[in-house]
This record gives sequence, structure tokens and C-alpha cells, in this order.
Amino acid sequence: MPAPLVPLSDAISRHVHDGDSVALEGFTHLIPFAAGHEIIRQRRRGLHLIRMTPDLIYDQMIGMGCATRLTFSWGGNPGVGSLHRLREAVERQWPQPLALTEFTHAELALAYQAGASGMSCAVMPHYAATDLEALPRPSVRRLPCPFTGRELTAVPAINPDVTILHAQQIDAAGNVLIRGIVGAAREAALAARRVLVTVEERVETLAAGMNAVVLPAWLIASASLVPGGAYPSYAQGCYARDNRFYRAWDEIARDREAFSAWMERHVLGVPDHAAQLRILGVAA
Amino acid sequence: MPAPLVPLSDAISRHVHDGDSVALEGFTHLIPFAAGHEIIRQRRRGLHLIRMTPDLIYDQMIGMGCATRLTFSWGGNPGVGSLHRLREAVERQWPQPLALTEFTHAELALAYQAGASGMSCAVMPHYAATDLEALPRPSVRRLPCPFTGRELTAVPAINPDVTILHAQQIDAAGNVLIRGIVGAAREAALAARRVLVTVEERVETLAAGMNAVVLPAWLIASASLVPGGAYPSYAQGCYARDNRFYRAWDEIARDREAFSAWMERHVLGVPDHAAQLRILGVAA
Amino acid sequence: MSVPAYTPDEIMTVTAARQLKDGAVCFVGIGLPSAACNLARLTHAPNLVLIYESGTVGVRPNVLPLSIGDGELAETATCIVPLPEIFAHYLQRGRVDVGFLGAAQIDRYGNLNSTVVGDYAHPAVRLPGGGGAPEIATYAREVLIIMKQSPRSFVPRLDFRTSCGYLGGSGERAASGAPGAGPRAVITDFGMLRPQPDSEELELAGLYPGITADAARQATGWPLKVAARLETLPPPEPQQLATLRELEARTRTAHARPIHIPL
Amino acid sequence: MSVPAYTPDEIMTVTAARQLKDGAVCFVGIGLPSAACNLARLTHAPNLVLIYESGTVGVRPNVLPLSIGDGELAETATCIVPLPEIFAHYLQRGRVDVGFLGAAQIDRYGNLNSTVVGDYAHPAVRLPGGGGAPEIATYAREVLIIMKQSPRSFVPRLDFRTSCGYLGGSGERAASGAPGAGPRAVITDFGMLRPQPDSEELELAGLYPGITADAARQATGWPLKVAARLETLPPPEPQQLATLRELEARTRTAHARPIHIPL
Repeated sequence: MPAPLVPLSDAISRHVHDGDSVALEGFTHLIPFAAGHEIIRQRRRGLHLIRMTPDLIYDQMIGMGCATRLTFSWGGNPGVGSLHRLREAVERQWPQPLALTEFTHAELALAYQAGASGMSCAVMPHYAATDLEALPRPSVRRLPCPFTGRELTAVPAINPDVTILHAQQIDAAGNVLIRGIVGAAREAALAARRVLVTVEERVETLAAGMNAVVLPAWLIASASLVPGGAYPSYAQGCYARDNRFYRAWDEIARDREAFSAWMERHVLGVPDHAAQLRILGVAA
Repeated sequence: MPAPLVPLSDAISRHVHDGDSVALEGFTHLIPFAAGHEIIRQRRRGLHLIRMTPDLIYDQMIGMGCATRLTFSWGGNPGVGSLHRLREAVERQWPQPLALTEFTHAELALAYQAGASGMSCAVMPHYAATDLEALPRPSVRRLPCPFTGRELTAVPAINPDVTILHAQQIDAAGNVLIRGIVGAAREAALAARRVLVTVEERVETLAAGMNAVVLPAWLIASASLVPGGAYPSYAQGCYARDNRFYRAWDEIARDREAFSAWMERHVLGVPDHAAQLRILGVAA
Repeated sequence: MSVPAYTPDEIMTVTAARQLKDGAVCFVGIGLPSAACNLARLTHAPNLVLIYESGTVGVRPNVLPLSIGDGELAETATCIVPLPEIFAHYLQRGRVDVGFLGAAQIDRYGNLNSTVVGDYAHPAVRLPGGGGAPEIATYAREVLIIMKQSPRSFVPRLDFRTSCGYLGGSGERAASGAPGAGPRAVITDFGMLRPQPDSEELELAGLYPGITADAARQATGWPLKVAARLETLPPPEPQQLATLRELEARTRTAHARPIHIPL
Repeated sequence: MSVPAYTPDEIMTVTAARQLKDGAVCFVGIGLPSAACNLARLTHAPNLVLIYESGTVGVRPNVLPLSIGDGELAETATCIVPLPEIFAHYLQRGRVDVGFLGAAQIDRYGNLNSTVVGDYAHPAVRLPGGGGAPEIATYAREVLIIMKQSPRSFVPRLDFRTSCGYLGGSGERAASGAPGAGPRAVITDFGMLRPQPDSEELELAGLYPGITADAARQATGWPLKVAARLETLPPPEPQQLATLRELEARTRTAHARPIHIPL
């Protein structure tokens, strides 16, 4: 008895609350932009955003004042440069201060994995590699390996209140297929208290090989049909990453006014993602 | 530049030595019987056998005197009953004593995972569940979680000298596809110092979806073409598990003489696995 | 006493199946538990989620597997995950509602032995060992135990505690921090034992038609207590029996099929 | 001095590509490292194994990715693994021969800063952060660093140490237990720096044609030492340049392609 597909606006309004810790995951691929934009439209505040690579979607959410805290491991525009809204929040507290909890990729992936495994923490070898460890952050601790005596790094589990993923397909029973680069999306979902998904299409039976990455329906709190929901990120087999947009964002986000105007026109000023894609000329 | 396919007898004689720790993995599915039988034919001695579920293949290797140590987590004939040769080695030291290192499934899977990750150990929550913990075994230790203070169980990494897997396909570049139930096969392979594979068939390009389980060629020390190499276990998409044989084994293995006669006729008395399959009437 | 129109295995299987609510997530063991779960799925609980420790999630087999990892499970699964994940992401993460266990020995608090009879270092009988049982016993929200009752298997003291029930009873399990609630019922060939709410000692809670409490007591190696309200468990319904027998007939045919490997 | 027939980026890329032996397993970063690795693969090292941190192993892209996870990588990979595994099973397990790094700041021992300029709590410039770099720097058997040389980036003292080079030099890295050997070379727009074997301080080891040691010194924020044998690095070969330019032309065309999403 899978939950029926619900409009994305209903899913966000029901499952994402002010002050929640929220992970919109997907490593470069399948980033749930439509869901992030709906969170902006619904003016959520005080969110603790969690993502390995904040990417443009968190740049936008941070710039629009949704977040007071960010847990991340690499905060740039991939292949392009800075996330200017993230930078301005950290460097000049605009639109408000943003508390950072910073990990390396390996640490944050492990933190999700620990959360997905019902653990309070997980361990990796420790080496004197980085000043990150010296920060006053509540993130990693050292302990000796009980077998070798060598130092280990313990990373605390992350269990987001909500994890949101975008995926290619949902079947009639509500099972969800992710095809291509998965990043730590599955671990972030399994770690979460609630899992929301947006999907490109609904099918009778998933086009999935025997060892495909499938999230069973019973792990999912809510599913919404949002074609193009990962744009300007991509959905393998559906549409490519809009590398032109990622480059163009550098200029848009560099300036507060240009940023605000873009968000006004393309996010706040539209009812949903489909309307945005039409304005951008990406969808007919 | 993948290594060319080599005869299985060459692979075993080159890569499996007396006294090695050897993991023939595959959870119920894809158990490398042909490789195990070749180890018996080459009369390896003093092996430390490692497998989550010893299954018939280790019953046979133990009964034939290959092993002096066994690391495992469940030692029965699945769905049938006892492994009589394993029992006789433990209960009556026949044909020789067998030292046991015993884990639960979750612990042994974690030990492989730690080995595959270059770790000295990995941790899981600790609960007062089992007397296994009280055994004088070099296996698990306790330590407090540095964040919550709750007790954790640390499991030491396992890094076999050799891991042997059976798989469905190898491609022209030497990459290997596993399709279906994978168990801890991949972790056991990634943990090993040397990986040997036997495969059902060689193809130009793997019949693999984007997220299929593929072992890259450069992780593999040696590959051999052995159709039917998992029999009486199975290879998904190629042939089914011979549940009749698993039931019949109960009678054969119950008695030392019947066991020795069976091994003499079907393993020592044949040049290779294909000949065994013909005698058994399984292959034409 | 009239001869019932069902075997002891059949009424055990049907009784176990009746414990399962539709939609529950079950971690299934091989043998009677597998038959019971699939019978439930084919009758009153079509949305039962069956997980086998081979990493197969959401299976809907047409015939019962002999092993925990038959190809039938892979072919009908929603997804297949590596074995480390089935324990970490599903069981340890608390996603499993019901776990099934059997064993060679059980004590009055539902603790189980599947490791050795006799001394560990010099056992009289070396049993298969823990496998997935210790973690199933710890993490499943509740556990159902299926075992034939005899003084050899229902013992006053385990030779080895492989998997925990209520430890020493009277809340000791909960105090140990074990996440799951422990054994909810032990289904035997005589009837059903349930933990007394305070002491957590197993007591006879139900009997199959025609079975006496005395018979059950004699098949138990400790002085078996009887619940204040001793239930008579219903016999299998015709439709349940028919479904189970068809399932087992299909299974026998499938398992007898000879294997042919083209070389 | 004649104008060379190649850009600084081109000779940096070709020089980096030349460091790669056929068959090596490379953990590839985006930008120049990605161009260098694919150039090597398309010329002298067809069996180079390229791993991107998005979990794509053994990729053979026809165009360069803009991001670390473009679809082109997934489509041409031998296999795709989850992100936790690419770090645990490949990098941490010691399977990576060569890791590539860049940064905003480097010091004389090859330590790198990609976190902040200024104070961490109140930074003048918030940089993207560590990402995969701290672990690449620690675990890759050897590291190649690609950075444009200037006094602002080649600094006497890092504002923040994100990733380790030789720490304080003279064996301090090895003593720390870091599994990898550390930076083997720093490839700049002037030439190449290599660690002096005893002190492990980076020294100027090679210059591109037409570049002087003085120019390189002036672009360095510490007193740059010059190796006893200062090599003149060869210019790109015509075939290398042609291959690189074709690759980049294909890339530009692909990245300029408009996206159409059917709703």
C-alpha cells in the first residue's frame, strides 16, 4: 500500500518544518533543486542544511535566508569557483549568520553511513593531516584502536530530520530507482527520520537490473512527480547537467541585487518548477 | 593490459600456498566450488579457511585435511542440517584438529568491510547478547563511544592472503561482473592481498547496468574460465542451485568412508571440474 | 481424540503466520519461519515485507527457498544489497519489526543456544553457530521463536547463550539496553508460550486443539507455568491449509528439478 | 624571447600528463588535473585508471567533465560505487597510485590551504574547503600538485592547513604515519618544484623554455631554493598539443549544448 504521489508543495509543507535538519543529497547528479526551491517558496527558516557539496541549491537557500547552520565538506561551484551567497553569509553575515560544521568528504560520508547503520559514530584511521581537527567543532574525536593501539578518528553519526532525494523512476508499488552516480544519497536517506523523493517519471515496473540502486517504498514518507526536478543538475538518462547555467550562476550570485532579482523572478515568482523551467527556456 | 585467462590449476598452484589464509566467498550464491576442489587436488595443507558460511565446500576441504583453522559465522548445510565433516573435525579432531574463530554474521561482515577499507578494526553497538564474547578468542573488544559513552564492539579487520570468487562474466579488458546475491564477496575481495576469480563466460562487453557490481580488472591477480564452477551452488542467470545435491550431501558426509570415497571419485580422481560435472550427470 | 486433518508442522506454520500483521517488515529465517511468512503473504498479509539475510529485500517467492540465498529470492526481490548492509542498514538501524528464530536449546527466559551442546572447547555436538541470530534477537522490534518442544531442547540451563531472550527476566533485557523488545511468543508443536509480563518467564499461553497442558509440561525441561487464561488456538482454516500445501507442492517440484549445465 | 606556440595552461597540462606512467591508478580532481590525466590516457598511457571522487572508477570520457560528477563519467566508467566506498575501498585502502591536488595556498613543504584566507572564525575569504583533499594528500602513494605560482599563493605560512604535504619537513610526514609518500612534484606556470630529499623543502627543479629562475623566485612568497641540477622542461609535442586542443574543443561544444527537458 504505497503512499500516493503528492504535489511537491504538499510534501514540503507537511514534512519540512522551521528548524529541521535537512539533507538534500545527490553528488553533482540528481540534486533535488525543485524541492529546494519549494522550501524557499514556503519561506522555511532556521534550517540546519546538510550536504557534502552545498552546490547552487544551498547557495540559493542560504542567500534566501532559510538556513542558520550548514554541515558540509566542500562548498564551491564545481569546476567554476565560489558559492558567493555561501561566502557572503560566512564573511559578512548576510542575510544572517551561518554556523558551519565542516568535515572532509570521507568524514561526512562516514557520518551518514553511521547514521544509516543505527550507530552513534563510526571510525577511520587518524593522521595528522589537517587543521580542521583543531577547530572548536563538535565533529570528530580521537581514540586508540583496541587491537593495534594506533589512533582512530571517530566521526559522529548524522541523522537528518528529513532527507530529500531526486530519482529517475517510481513504480506502481512506490519503489524508487536511482541510476548513475549515487554519491552518499542512499546513506543520507537511510539515516533520515523522514525521506522525501521527487521523481522524473512513474512507471509500472522499474527499468532496473538485479543489483540496481532501489529504495523500497516502505522507507519513503512522501513521493512527488517532478519532471526536470534536478535541473540545472541532471538525471542520468533523462537530461544532462546544464554546465552553461553553472557558469552563468557565478555572475548572478556575485551580486546581492542580481541574486535577489533572479530568485524573485525564477523561484518566488513562479508557482512551481515546471513554470521555472519554461521561463528559463529549458522546457517547452 | 588485463592478465590473460589462465587454467584454474595454474592459478591455484601459483597463488594459493600452504599456510595461507584463504576466503572462498559467495553467500549461498556463486560459491567457488571448482576452485576449492582444485585446492584439494593440489593437496594444500595448513590453510586458514575464512568464510561466513562454510557450506559444503569447506566441509569438503576440512574433511580432506586442507585446513587447520576456520574463521566463520554459521557452519551448517543451509536448510538441511549439519556439516558432518566440520563437526567431526571439531568434535573428534578428524582428520586433524581445527581451531575455530567464530563471529556473528554482522561481525564477520564488518571485519571484511574493515579489511576492505584499510582499517585495523571497525565498530558496531555493543549489547550483552551472546556468550561468544566471553570466549577466549582474539576477535572482538569493547570500547566506549567517544560521543555518547555507550559501549561499542570493535571487530578486527580481516585481510585474507587470497580471496577467491566465482562470477558470471569477464570482459575483454578483464573486468568481472557479479549479478544477483553478492553477500560479502566484494568486501572479501577488496580486503584480500590477492584476488582470484573463476567465471562462467568471457564476453566482449559485460551485460551490466550502470550500477552493476563489477570488479575492475586491475584488482584481480588471476582469472580462469570455469563454466559451472559454482556447482552445486549456483550462478544467477546461468544455472540454479542443486538443492537435491545439498540434501544428498547430508548422507554422503555423515560417514567417513562414504565421504572419502565420494571425494576420491569426484574430486581427486578427475582432472578438473568439467570432468566432475560429467560424472555427476549434470553436464553433458 | 480424533486425528486432526493437519500435521504438527502445518499448525505451527499457520499459528506463526497468524502472528504477522499486514505491512510488517520481517527478517525471515529458513524452514518453518520462511513457510509461515510466505503463507501470511499469500493469505491475510499481502504487503508483508520479507527480508532474508542474503541481502534480498521485499521478496515474493513463488516457491520456498531451501537456502537463505536461493535464486528465487534474488529474482523476486525489490532490491538486493550487500550482506554488510542488510545487517547495518536494516537490522541494526531498527527497520525490522519481526525477527524469527529457532535454536537447539531455549531456556525459560527465551534465551537461545545454537552454538554447542556440551563445553565450547570440547563439545558433544557442534551446532552451526550464531549466524544472524544474535543480532536478530537484539535488534528486531519483536522476536517470534519456532521450536519443537522436548525436554532436550526446552532446558533449565543453556549450554551456551548464543542469542538473548529476556536474559534473567524481570526487566534485565531492557536494562541491558537491547533495542528490541524480545521474544513475543514461542510457537511449538504443542501450542504457544508467551512471557509473563512481570517476570518475563515463558508460560504456556495456548494449546492446539486436543493437546493437554500436561503433555506440554512433560515436553519441557523446566517446571512450565501455565497462564491464568489458557487459550485454545484455532486449527488451520481450509484456505490456509490449501495455500500452504500448494506452496509446498510447488517447492518440492522445483527442488527436485535436475540441474543441467551446458559446458 | 620568442612567443611560445602554447599557453601556460597547455604546458602545465602536458607537463603534468608526462608524470603519469601507463597503468597507474589516479584519483583525479577537476580542471587541469582532469585535462592532464585524460591527455595522458589519450596519448602515452592508454591504460591509466582514472577515479573521480563521485564514485566513478575507470572512466574514459570523450569530453572533459565540468564537475566531478558529470554524466559523461558515469557513462564511461567500469563501475560506479557509492561515495563512502570510493574513499574507504579505494583511497583509504591504498589502491591509489597518484592523487592530484590544487589549493589557494601552498607552503615550502607542500602543505596546502583550501579552507580560508584569514582567521577561520572571521575569514577574509571563505574558500570551498577540504572536500576529498585531506584524504588524497594522506593516502595516495604520491601526490602531484598543480598551481599557478604567485606570492599570494606560494606563501611563507598557510592561514590554515587543509591537507598535508611534508608537514615541517625532514621526515616529519613519514614519522606521522601518513601512508602516502607526499607531494612528488608541484607543477606551476613557471616550471616544476620538487622536494629536496633530506629537508623535503620544495626547490625549483625545472623551468619551461624561456622562463628564468629569477622570475620563478619572484613569484614565490618564500626564498625559493634552486636544485643543483635545474632542468629545462621540454615544450609540448605537436601530437600532445593537438590531442589536448581537440579534447578541449569537444568539451566546449558539449558544454555549450542547450538542455531541453520534455515536461
